[in-house]
Amino acid sequence: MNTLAEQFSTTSALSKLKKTQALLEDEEMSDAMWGSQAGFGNVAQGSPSFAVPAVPDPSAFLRLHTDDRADPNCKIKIQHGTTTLAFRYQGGVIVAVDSRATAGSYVASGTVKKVIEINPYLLGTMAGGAADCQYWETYLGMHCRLHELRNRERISVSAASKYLSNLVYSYKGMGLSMGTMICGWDKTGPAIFYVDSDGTRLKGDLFSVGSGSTFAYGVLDQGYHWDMTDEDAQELGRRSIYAAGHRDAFSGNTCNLYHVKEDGWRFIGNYDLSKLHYDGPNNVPGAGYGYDIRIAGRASALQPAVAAAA
Amino acid sequence: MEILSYLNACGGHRLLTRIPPSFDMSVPSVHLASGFDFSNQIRNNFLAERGIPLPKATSTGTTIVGCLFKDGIVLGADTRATEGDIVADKNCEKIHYITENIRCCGAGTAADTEFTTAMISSNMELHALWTGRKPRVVTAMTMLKQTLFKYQGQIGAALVLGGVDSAGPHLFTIHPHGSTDKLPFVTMGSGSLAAMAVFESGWKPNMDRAEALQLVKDAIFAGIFNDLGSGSNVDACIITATSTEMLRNVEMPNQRAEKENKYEFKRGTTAWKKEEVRSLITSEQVTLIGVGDESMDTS
Amino acid sequence: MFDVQSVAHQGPQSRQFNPYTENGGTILAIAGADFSVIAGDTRQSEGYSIQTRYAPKVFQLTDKAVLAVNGFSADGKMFVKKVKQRLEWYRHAHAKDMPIRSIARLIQTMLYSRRFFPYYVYNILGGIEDDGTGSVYSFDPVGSYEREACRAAGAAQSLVQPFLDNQVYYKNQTAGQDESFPTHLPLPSVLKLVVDAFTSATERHIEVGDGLEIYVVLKRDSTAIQSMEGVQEVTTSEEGQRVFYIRRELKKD
Amino acid sequence: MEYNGGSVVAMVGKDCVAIACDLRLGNQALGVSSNFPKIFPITDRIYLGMSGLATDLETLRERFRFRVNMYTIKEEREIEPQTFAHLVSSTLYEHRFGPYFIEPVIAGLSKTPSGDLKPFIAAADLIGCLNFAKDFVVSGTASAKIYGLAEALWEPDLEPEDLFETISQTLMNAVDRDAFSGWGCLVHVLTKDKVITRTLKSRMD
Amino acid sequence: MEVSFALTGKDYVIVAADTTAARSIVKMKTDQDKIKILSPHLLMAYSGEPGDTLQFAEYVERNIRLYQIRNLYALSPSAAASWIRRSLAESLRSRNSYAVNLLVGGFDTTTQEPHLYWIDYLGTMTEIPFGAHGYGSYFALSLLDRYHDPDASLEEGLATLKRCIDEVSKRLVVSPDRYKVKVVDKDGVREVEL
Amino acid sequence: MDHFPTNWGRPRNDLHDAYGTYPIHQHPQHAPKDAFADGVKRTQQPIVTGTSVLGVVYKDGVMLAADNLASYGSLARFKDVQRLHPVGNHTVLGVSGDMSDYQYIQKLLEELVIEEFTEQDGSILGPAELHEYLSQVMYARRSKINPLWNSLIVGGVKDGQRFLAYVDLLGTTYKAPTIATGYGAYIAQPLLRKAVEPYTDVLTEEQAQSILEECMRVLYYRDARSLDKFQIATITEEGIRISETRHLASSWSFAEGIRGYGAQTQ
Repeated sequence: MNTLAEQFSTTSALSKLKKTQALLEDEEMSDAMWGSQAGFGNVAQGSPSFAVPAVPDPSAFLRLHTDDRADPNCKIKIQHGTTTLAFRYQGGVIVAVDSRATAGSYVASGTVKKVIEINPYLLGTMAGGAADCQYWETYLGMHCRLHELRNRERISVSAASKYLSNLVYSYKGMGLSMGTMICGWDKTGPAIFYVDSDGTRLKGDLFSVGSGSTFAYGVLDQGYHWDMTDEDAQELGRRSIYAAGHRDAFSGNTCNLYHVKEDGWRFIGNYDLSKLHYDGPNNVPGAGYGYDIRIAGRASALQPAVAAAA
Repeated sequence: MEILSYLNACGGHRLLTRIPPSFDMSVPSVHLASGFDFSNQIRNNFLAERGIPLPKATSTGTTIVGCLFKDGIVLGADTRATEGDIVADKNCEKIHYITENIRCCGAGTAADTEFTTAMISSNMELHALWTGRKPRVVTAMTMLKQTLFKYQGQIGAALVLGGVDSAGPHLFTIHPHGSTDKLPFVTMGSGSLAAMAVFESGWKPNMDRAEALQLVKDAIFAGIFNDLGSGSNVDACIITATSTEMLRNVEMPNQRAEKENKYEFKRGTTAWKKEEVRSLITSEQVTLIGVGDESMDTS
Repeated sequence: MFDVQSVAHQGPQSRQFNPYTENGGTILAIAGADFSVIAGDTRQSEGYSIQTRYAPKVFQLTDKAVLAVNGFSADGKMFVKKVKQRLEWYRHAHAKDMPIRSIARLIQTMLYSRRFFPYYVYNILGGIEDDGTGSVYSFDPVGSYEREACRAAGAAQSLVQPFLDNQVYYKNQTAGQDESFPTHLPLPSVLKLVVDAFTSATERHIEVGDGLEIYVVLKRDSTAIQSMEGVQEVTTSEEGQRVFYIRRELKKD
Repeated sequence: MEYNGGSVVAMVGKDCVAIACDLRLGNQALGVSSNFPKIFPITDRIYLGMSGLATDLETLRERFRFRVNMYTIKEEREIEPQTFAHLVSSTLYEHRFGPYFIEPVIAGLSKTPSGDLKPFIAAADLIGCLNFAKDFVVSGTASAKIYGLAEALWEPDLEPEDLFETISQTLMNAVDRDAFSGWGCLVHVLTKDKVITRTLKSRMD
Repeated sequence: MEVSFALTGKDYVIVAADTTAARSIVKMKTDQDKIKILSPHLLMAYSGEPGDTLQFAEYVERNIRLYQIRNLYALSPSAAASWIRRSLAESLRSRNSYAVNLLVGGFDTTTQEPHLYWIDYLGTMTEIPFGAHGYGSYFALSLLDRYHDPDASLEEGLATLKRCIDEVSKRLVVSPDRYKVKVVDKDGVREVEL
Repeated sequence: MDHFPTNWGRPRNDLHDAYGTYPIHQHPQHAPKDAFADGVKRTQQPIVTGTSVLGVVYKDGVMLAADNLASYGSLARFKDVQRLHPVGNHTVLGVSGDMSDYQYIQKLLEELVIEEFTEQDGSILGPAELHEYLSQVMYARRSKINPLWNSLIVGGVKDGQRFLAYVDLLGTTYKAPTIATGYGAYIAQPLLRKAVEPYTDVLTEEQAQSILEECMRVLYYRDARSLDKFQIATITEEGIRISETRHLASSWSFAEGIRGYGAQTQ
């Protein structure tokens, strides 16, 4: 891994930029396009490099053309928006995410898979630029596998997240947008690491990331205990994603729920938030999470009889 | 509000609408200073600072044209109104009534063309009543250019004005800033170049009615099929010394093709939570008092 | 005059050469049980001008994969060319066509390699998977992708996509008692939906029109396409996937 | 328009009209209230829907109520949909240079000289450019989506119950693709003798 | 960072607001009362641009009092909220607008119903069962969706409020440490200690 | 990256720090400025320009037309410039836009043709190949943010195939039976579409010529950067003919009856 460390020791975006600009001349064979190149390329080339526009300030260029928040008329709309959460408890790790991707105000997709299955013991979540997360976490998966082949043991969650963090940090300031939780089970037990494109990497018990994260926190914090049962933990994850999907315009559609245990992760299910609202996870009409469903028949008026009297 | 008081001082330039005159009485004077109301402007600037930009108004991308012929003039227009890339109205009317012998085609901000021409139409009527004469095209032209000049291009109306009066046929274009032009054939709007090309190659003096109408149709077609801001149907208006013919949808080359499916949903497809029915029939139940025993029981 | 937002952007960038433009048009793809339909209109425009009434947006990559591209046409054409080149290499190395799910991943990495100078293209890939099912993959300009059953992209995506949600996925429809909605529509119904989606989009979106090109990729033993008029067969591969081509006129205004 | 979100659509049927809106009041991405109807009865046979900035919606609602009441008092008759549409249009155009951020949609049944009731719909942009369509009118953040759906789904001469299905399906599927509209839908169907109002069971995310 | 919450329950409305008066990065005061009692059954929590808040609250207070003096009865909560909204919307059209966010809670003595109105600085108004202003709303609203009960007793209501306050102090970067809580019900307005 | 809930994931504009994430009173002066960035000058705008070029497909081949003017801003600077450039024996290139970039393209093509000639491999560059080459050049230059500021029309006939296509500074390409660049796209294209599009297989050379001449006349009437001197290039199976400069007859007599621009009558 020494060569790796060396590769990612340069942190300046500017030096990166110069390197990539030099490569632009030959972007025909940009090694960001990994995969079988039929003898024309190789997987293990180290960090990929990217074409960068020949302008004085490439990140401003990128912002000008792709930031639909600053300019709703920008043409290249990169998909955004999300609520993801993960927490550790006595029974492992629960990972729950929504499935909406928005481009501007348009709901570009309601079926996004925001949990990236890196390998049978590692999950990555996806918030921010969808492509950034998909690409880098797939890339991480490749390198986790290489690690296994080199070292004859599974990569630790900590190492995997550090690797990802180093990767994206080397592009800091160039417009990547990624907030992910690397969740898994290794020798030390269950672990969650939060990694984002600013280069932050945090170890913790409970994180929520994305535009709806605050809403998820609201429900999650109130229901969270270390000693929860598996059912309660799964319910909490679902319910928190529902809460965020409900309040946040950029989150919603369905909830994907994963449970990580010692023997790896397990997909629990995909829940339509609309169903959760009206019928709850067990499909019982009237047992939904929705506020109006939950309080049906209750009112704050002192005398509901007033109406009847009038 | 200096602008407002300026407007008030100008008097007489109040924008009238097509609402019947009786409507005006329904509004107490405190509420309707004449002219535009600028009271939201400060707020909107404030909103813009907070990142809430002004939404887009409907504009008519538009091809509008007019040309002179032997006996008078022909005006033409397409019928598409757009809001950005979206067609807001597929068959709108862009040839506006000014007087019986004068019509005006409008391009630009749709509301502006609508209200400006309506106001001038009204003022022309008043003018005709006041002078007791048949209104003249130059009068309308002068009124329009003065109005538009006063607003310094803020009113986004680009107009083609045409008519026949005692001095013969007249054709003008009026630009949003208030400049005017007098030519034997004119075009305006986003399709103006396409339409102008047709005129430049096809127009000749002293055409007869059929030739002129065909030329105008061709000019509008050039706009409809080559300019994305213009589309749908062709409206035309032929004004001569003796008659005014409004040919609404004289050509309809863009009829929607039959749909492959009929999309009718089975009743009950949509799930709903709550229903209220408000009956508009006043039902009266007459209860005769002191006649039958039954009515006594219920009371 | 109304565009307050643009004021904020008059930085030094805005004076510079803008390497992008928008060429209009719309594409869509629907996957069925054993087929996939990929369609696009043929108008290429810039601003309010129609550049040409016939510029294909849908390209056949292999005997079982068809790619539709939309956005900035120069980027799109270049991108298709590069994808075809990579597929050609693959064919030389492996003596077979790349499977469609691999093409999808290939497209992702190719798009992402331009993360900082994106291709302004929205891609939809349709075809037949190795297991014989129809599939549709949709991409954003920098390469995020997913497999779906139907997807519209381009200028009129927001007009077409909700219609497909309603008619393909039966969203917001409740089935009557002892009824259920089919999970996969038959090919003739899909083709009708595609045509209606485009004629409707043509009515309301100024950049959509002129012509409609539909490619149908069909599993070998499927008989779905029989008795369709105006259908032209393009290829029959050794494995037997068949590709058909249908062309319709759209309004030209 | 996207600050508070919201969308309205109106459609013509056979001797009936329908008008529907979503129920979301947002503060950009944050949903504030899921019970914020944007359609108000003006008379028994005119319903006005407005989408746009919620504060202007309230202000204009008060304003129109005032003006319509004054009209009714002075004229001693109910305002007709056509007239009301022009009232809306001119009120908005008065504010040409400082507009209300509102796009109104009007649905009603107007009286013909013979005493019959004829469906009437109209929409205006924020400075009052009227659009009298024969089929449907839309406004709001999901307008493009509604246009697409309505253009495909709308059929002429629908009976009230069928019109209800069509307008409901149109609105629900459109707002599901719009981040700033949704959170419940409300539909009014106006017929000769009654007004049917239904709250739809729609997605709440 | 200012935070205010309000929720309705069985026959009451609880309104809570933080007590911090801050100027830039400095806390000037930590026991400021930001809830005005407008009439015997009406109260209003305000937050927003310093200066505007107090000025506007006092303006409202005086006018509602004036109404009561003139008419011998107080405005109903819905009427008061409408009037407040209108004042705010009109001020927005002047050169110096009030940038104030409000939660107006009241008990309608005629119908015996509690009402809560959410009003923002643009003059947007909506009636809601619970609401919040400030960054706290990003955390509290989902929590209230989950735990709020319109039928709850006052104790239960206060417990729900406590959850909100706890959540905000747990998650919000610069969270206020003290809150003032007032309740309005059929007996009028009173302050409660949490 | 912006972490505020509603903006989550958007690139943060580091020039202002909305949430005070830097714990210092003054935010760092951002974006290390490359002092030499301004020193690198490229053609960021066209200087000496040519206006519209028109192209049509007709029965026997392809015909292109362009006037002889190169303008310097609003100045009619060079009045005898040929903007139709033959390449090999099958292709003519019509160029509008920056004239210096045009000369650079001429140089490129000359090298290309010589190279091809020296190969002597029996294959000859046709219009389709040239168009492909030019679109690659244009696209590559736009990708370097250093475009060749031109719109090009490539027309030609080879092996019985008529070819007419367009490429511009962004690398945008398309084929069509009629193509016009510059103002021609707005003014001449509608006329060409109507007169040519349905009749590409029946139009004779004379007809095509008269259509182009009519369009050039309309352009001369309406395009302020145009000239009444123009050339026509005819490409058929036989080869290329580029005409001598022709003069457009124009008539302005309709103006005689007009007085003023408004109410004037005298």
